[in-house]
Amino acid sequence: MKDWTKHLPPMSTLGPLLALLAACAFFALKTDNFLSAQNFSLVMQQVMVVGLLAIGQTLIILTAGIDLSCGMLMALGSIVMTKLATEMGLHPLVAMAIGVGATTAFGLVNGLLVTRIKLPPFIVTLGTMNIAFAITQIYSESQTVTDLPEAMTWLGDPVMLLGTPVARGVLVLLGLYAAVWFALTHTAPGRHLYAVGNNTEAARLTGISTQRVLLWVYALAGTFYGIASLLSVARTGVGDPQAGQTENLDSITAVVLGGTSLFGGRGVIIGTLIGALIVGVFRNGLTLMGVSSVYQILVTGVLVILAVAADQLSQKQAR
Amino acid sequence: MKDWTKHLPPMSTLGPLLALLAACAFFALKTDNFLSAQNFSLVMQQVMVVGLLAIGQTLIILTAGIDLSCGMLMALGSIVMTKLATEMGLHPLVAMAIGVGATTAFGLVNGLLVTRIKLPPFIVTLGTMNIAFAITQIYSESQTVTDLPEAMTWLGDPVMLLGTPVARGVLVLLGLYAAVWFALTHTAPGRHLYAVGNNTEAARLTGISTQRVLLWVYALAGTFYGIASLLSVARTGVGDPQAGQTENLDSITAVVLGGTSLFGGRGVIIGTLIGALIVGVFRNGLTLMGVSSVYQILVTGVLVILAVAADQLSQKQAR
Amino acid sequence: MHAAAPTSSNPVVLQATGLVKRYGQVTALDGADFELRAGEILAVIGDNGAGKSSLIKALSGATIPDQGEILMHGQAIHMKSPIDARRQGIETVYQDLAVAPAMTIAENLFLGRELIKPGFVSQMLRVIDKKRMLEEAIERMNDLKVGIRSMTQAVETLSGGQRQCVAVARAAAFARNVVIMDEPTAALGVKEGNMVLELIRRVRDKGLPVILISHNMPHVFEIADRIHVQRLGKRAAVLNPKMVSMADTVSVMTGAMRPDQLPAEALC
Amino acid sequence: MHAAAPTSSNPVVLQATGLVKRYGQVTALDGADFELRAGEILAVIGDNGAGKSSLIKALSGATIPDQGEILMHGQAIHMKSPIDARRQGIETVYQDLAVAPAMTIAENLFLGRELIKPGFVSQMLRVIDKKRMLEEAIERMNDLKVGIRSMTQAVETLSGGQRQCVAVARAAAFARNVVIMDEPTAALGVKEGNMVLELIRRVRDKGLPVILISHNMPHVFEIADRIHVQRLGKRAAVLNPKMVSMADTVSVMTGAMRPDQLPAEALC
Amino acid sequence: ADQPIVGLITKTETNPFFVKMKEGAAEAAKAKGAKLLTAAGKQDGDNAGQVTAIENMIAAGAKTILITPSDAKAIVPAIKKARDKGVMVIALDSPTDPQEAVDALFATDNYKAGVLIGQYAKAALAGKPAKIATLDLFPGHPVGAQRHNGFLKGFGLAANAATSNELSKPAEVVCMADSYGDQAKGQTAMENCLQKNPDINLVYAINEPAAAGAFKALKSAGKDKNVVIVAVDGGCQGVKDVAAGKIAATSQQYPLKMAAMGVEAGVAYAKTGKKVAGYTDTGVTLIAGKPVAGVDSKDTTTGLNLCWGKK
Ligand SMILES: Nc1ncnc2c1ncn2[C@@H]1O[C@H](COP(=O)(O)OP(=O)(O)OP(=O)(O)O)[C@@H](O)[C@H]1O
Ligand SMILES: Nc1ncnc2c1ncn2[C@@H]1O[C@H](COP(=O)(O)OP(=O)(O)OP(=O)(O)O)[C@@H](O)[C@H]1O
Ligand SMILES: [Mg+2]
Ligand SMILES: [Mg+2]
Repeated sequence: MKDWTKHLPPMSTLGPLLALLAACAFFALKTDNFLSAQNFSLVMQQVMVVGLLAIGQTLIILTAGIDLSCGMLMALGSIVMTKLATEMGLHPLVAMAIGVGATTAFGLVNGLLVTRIKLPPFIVTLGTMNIAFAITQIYSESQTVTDLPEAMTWLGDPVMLLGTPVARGVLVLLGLYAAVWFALTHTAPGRHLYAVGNNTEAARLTGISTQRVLLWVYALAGTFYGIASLLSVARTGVGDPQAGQTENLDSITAVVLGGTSLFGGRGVIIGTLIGALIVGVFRNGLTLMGVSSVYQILVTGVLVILAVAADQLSQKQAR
Repeated sequence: MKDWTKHLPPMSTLGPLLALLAACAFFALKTDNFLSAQNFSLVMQQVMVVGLLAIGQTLIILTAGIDLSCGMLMALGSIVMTKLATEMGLHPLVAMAIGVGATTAFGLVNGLLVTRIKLPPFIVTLGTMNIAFAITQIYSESQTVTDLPEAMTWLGDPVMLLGTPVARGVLVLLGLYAAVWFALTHTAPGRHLYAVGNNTEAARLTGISTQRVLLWVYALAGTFYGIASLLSVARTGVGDPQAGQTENLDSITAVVLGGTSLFGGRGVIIGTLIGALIVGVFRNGLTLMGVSSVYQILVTGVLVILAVAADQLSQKQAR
Repeated sequence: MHAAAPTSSNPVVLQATGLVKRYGQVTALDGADFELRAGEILAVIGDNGAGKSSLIKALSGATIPDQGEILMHGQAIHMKSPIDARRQGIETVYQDLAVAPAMTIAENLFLGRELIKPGFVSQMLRVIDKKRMLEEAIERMNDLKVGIRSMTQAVETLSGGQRQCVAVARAAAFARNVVIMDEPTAALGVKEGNMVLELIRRVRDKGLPVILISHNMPHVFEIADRIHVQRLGKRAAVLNPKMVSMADTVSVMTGAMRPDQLPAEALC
Repeated sequence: MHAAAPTSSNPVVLQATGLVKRYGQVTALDGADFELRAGEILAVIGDNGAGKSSLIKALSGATIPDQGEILMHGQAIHMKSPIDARRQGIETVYQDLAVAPAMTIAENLFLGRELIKPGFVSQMLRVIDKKRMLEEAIERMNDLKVGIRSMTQAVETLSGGQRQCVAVARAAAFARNVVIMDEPTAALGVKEGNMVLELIRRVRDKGLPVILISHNMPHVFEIADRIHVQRLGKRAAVLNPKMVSMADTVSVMTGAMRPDQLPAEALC
Repeated sequence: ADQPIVGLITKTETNPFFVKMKEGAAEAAKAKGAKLLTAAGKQDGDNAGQVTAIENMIAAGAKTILITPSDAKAIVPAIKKARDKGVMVIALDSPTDPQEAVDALFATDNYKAGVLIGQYAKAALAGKPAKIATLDLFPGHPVGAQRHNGFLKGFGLAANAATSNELSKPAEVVCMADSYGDQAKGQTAMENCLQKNPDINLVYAINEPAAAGAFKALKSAGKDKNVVIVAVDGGCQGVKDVAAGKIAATSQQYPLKMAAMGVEAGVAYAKTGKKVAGYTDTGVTLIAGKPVAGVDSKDTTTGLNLCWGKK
């Protein structure tokens, strides 16, 4: 009788999902333009960069770490790839690969500092955040890079899906979430990542190379940030040295809203996507309602708390 | 023979202290103006606001929480007290008390949400951060409040101490650090705070009211933010609605640089003061050296990592 | 020393009826009854997962049962948290010890009941008396004859048995009404285990009833006045250790024998 | 069943000489020697804090000793982490169990050695075979006769004894060379404890030597071929359980008797 | 050692406007043999960071400090302390409040910059009823308010005066959103505005990156042809966007010039002890792709020659 419940996602994802649906229902009632496939596609497109950054952030938080450098690495990656493609005249694909390589290298450095010298992730990524920011400014002379080859914005262009235009980058985003979900839940390395975050010492004692897992996670997160650079460049059509400054907090917010614990080892990647969508829906819906910007901030503050509180209270009920 | 070591501060404070001394030595060699009592007093004055915010932040982090709202609460407090004193014509002391009361009330709300509804501190304080920011903007109409009564800047004025002018606020800062250090290490409530952060469930089972401890901690942190408002108003001579935006990260950085664990239960309050000073010394010394501002950010990134790495490696050596 | 009084006539101190505790699909307590009499040592035994820890967690306020009633001296009490249990004078050694790993032995011993320095100011500020706490800690731990080299070590650096001694010493020192011990000797050596049994007897001789959960049958038979057998979340029987054999007890515990197959005098 | 072979003539599998491990002012190991022979069950006993866990942590790569040498089949080995020990085929049950509390029983059993689905793609991606892992987990836990109602429960929701069974089952299932068990029966009930002893015998009968740390003297005397007595961070003696009484053993362990006061045939 | 030391404090590190300002200052300092110290707030609005920078520069021996105040009022007490120590303080780009708090001001009038594009937009719409979206800076920022209100004033709508920090919102403004002067956020804001009101035909953007973001959003929605976008700054990239027809017009300002003038004044003060005083308008020029009747504007070729104040 109770059997069908076991096909539901775990409670920790259900909560954020309900919050998201509640927010959607609210805005659908309050505004005319909210409830359309096209508007939803728009929101997806708006959260695509933060959503991708949040994949890397989730991986790191699941290992009980935190990454303050993600936004700056994204900015660095987009400057590197756009400058190489325009000023150095490299083939766009090569330039893009080098850009992703640069963020991956930075991620690897984060990982090496965390594993080899055993520095707290907060400090390491605070340091690389500053370093990446400075390099970005120096290398770009703080100038936006424009006139990109078309291949670099290809991911930002829409394809028609069931009559709705959807940016290619959104499909990349969804594909990566699916892939990471599979890797985390159905492969051995994914389970090791959870084990390391849940009880590092136990993972070490059972013979998991915790250092190697962490190193991989940070490097891979760097790669995801590089892909976020690709999407950011494709979306805005420029290489923007000012990008990424608010995305650190936004990505962490998406992870935590999605039900992942900052203490590591507990959380579901799909929750992060929902968390990112919650923020995007708030912003979109409040603008559609014509709420002025200060009040938007006020309402967002209240809603964030309400969303998680509703989740919390519903779980208490269920117990 | 080894006995004298037990009078030293614990290793976790020694490391940051060594990093601070190393930074001071470096700048003393590299610049003419660094090594003077007056310059040191200047640095103290510059870190006084962040240093005070970081007291509250330390308390919260010791309980395995985090506070993103501290800077915004400070801004709110300073707007409330300055507006009441100027526009409403309240007696400055009354206005200041109400300002501190406002931040305390907000801290209490944070605490209630964390303890009663059991929301993650990250989410709660993210929400109140936004709410406090919006209220500050609405209440102040985003206008800086000027023409303050003299009593409100009294704390910013210097007194002569051994021939060096030292801002009164610096003395307040040092006094509060000493008081909190005593409370944390020598009183029962202080030890309970550590126990809650170290193992909440164990603390609960031994009969400590973990909820009450947490509630107190958040409310008290709010009070410290209110005192930081006082210092901020006294230092800048105005009520600034844009204040506090960078202070969140700065205060957390000071705490972590000072050797306190983000996982709670482990850390020393004096380390936080040292952590705040490290950041202040970097900024002051690099400016004195004439390093240009982008490169200052680069160097700060590298130095933060080096400081903690040196600490970490020295501890490994000691083992 | 061991007063062989027929405790089954003593007044009931702590009583529970029909306790139920469910976790999702798992039923940890399935209508368990319980009865502790004044001045007795009551052993609680049962297979792993039989619900012993769940039972005493309900009795000590650590969890709130879904159903059932708890009575203290015949009066229903409603404990919302371990603080309520402490107010009732119930002290507990939990199976997973409930220590703060980063804090020292002395601090853990006095956690939640720190010794406060005399003097008005100290009392107001609740300044702790570190010196006296250290001295008393040394004394308590010596009682258990456990060789700990430094009392200011963090508990996380202790060996498994040493850590258990900290938890036992704490409960024994502060109980005013009932002491509950969940497998207090599991990690202890022969010598230290005997010291804990000795300690339990001393507590009982002070007049406090003791609940002892243990898998160590020789210990149980050496010390218990009555034996509560827990099985599948229920109380299966209460046995008299002087009238029943160890083998029969184990049979009842594992379900190989029904309690009514035992002679009537074995039950109590 | 219990092959009473004089194992003292068997070749030495694992050996250690002069192990020293210091933590600040505390010396956990103070020049300890150790010797494990092929096909034997070697019990390690000692007071709380005697350095038993520290000894086996050094043997399993969990800590790196400050001094001393470890030899496997006569060859010096340098283990930097538990991974190295696993490569040598050494499996260990740690006293604090080393489980990931938020993960399920099946996942914990196979942690670090997940079963991978057949097929090239699955092998490349290292896709785990959840179904087979669940089945095997049920089988392993049934071996220990522990009644766990749902195998997809998180380990943190298990009772103390159930959790210990998970750790024991894991080590027993995967050992290829040496099995080390640090107090595997401490939290177990009578039935479950006996099942673990039975399991240890089965492992030995497969030809693998077992190191068993235990405070339970009846267990030790029932099962051990030789007894290593650890005292104050050193090996005090190696005793032959067939030639020495339990009381004498305890005396040696607690320091009440010097080993040379025992008859020569008691030592081995 | 008797090299004159000049300090330059900008609002942030990242805005191309301030980067150009630094470049101008560095060049002038090199030419005049002065030592340049630079510092910036962590982000726009970081007054405390600027106060700290002033103190540190005085400690480093700077006799002249050039500052683009993040907060016109809040910085005043710190500037007063500096001037009391004999330091000459010059505000660049935006004034302090009161303006007399500094020795001199080299700046453009942001309100006026707004008025110019407002006038241009009014003419460009040629009598069509306006449906306006404004992509502003962020809450509480004076420059954001001045440009926004100036734009509305120039357009002929009711608007707050230059001293107000509050954004006016007449009925013609159908959507107001914050862009933080950032291209990606400008794009998101524009997308949401379009969703709210698809008939928007005039976009005011706080600066050119935000305008570029708005253009991208309009283009994706297939509406880039019928919408007029106006912005402020006149940076080289912005003028290129005007030339390319993405932005209709922009008000050009000259950070390089301000900074160079500031450094020169600082060197002169160090050599002669004479301070500069008063307000020097470094000028605003309207750069438009297509000139409209009744509003003075320069073409993009001129704009590119002048951008950031190169000449
Ligand atoms: N928090 C929980 N969530 C889910 N199940 C739980 C929880 N706590 C206990 N259980 C389940 O309740 C049952 C009884 O557990 P309990 O700890 O009371 O057993 P016990 O008799 O103390 O066993 P042991 O002798 O092994 O300590 C077990 O099957 C256990 O899995
Ligand atoms: N990480 C550590 N830091 C400091 N001291 C430690 C640490 N680990 C162990 N010790 C000390 O080393 C000594 C030996 O500990 P060990 O765990 O080896 O004892 P044991 O023989 O296993 O005891 P038990 O029977 O209680 O498990 C103890 O006094 C303990 O306090
Ligand atoms: Mg139990
Ligand atoms: Mg041990």
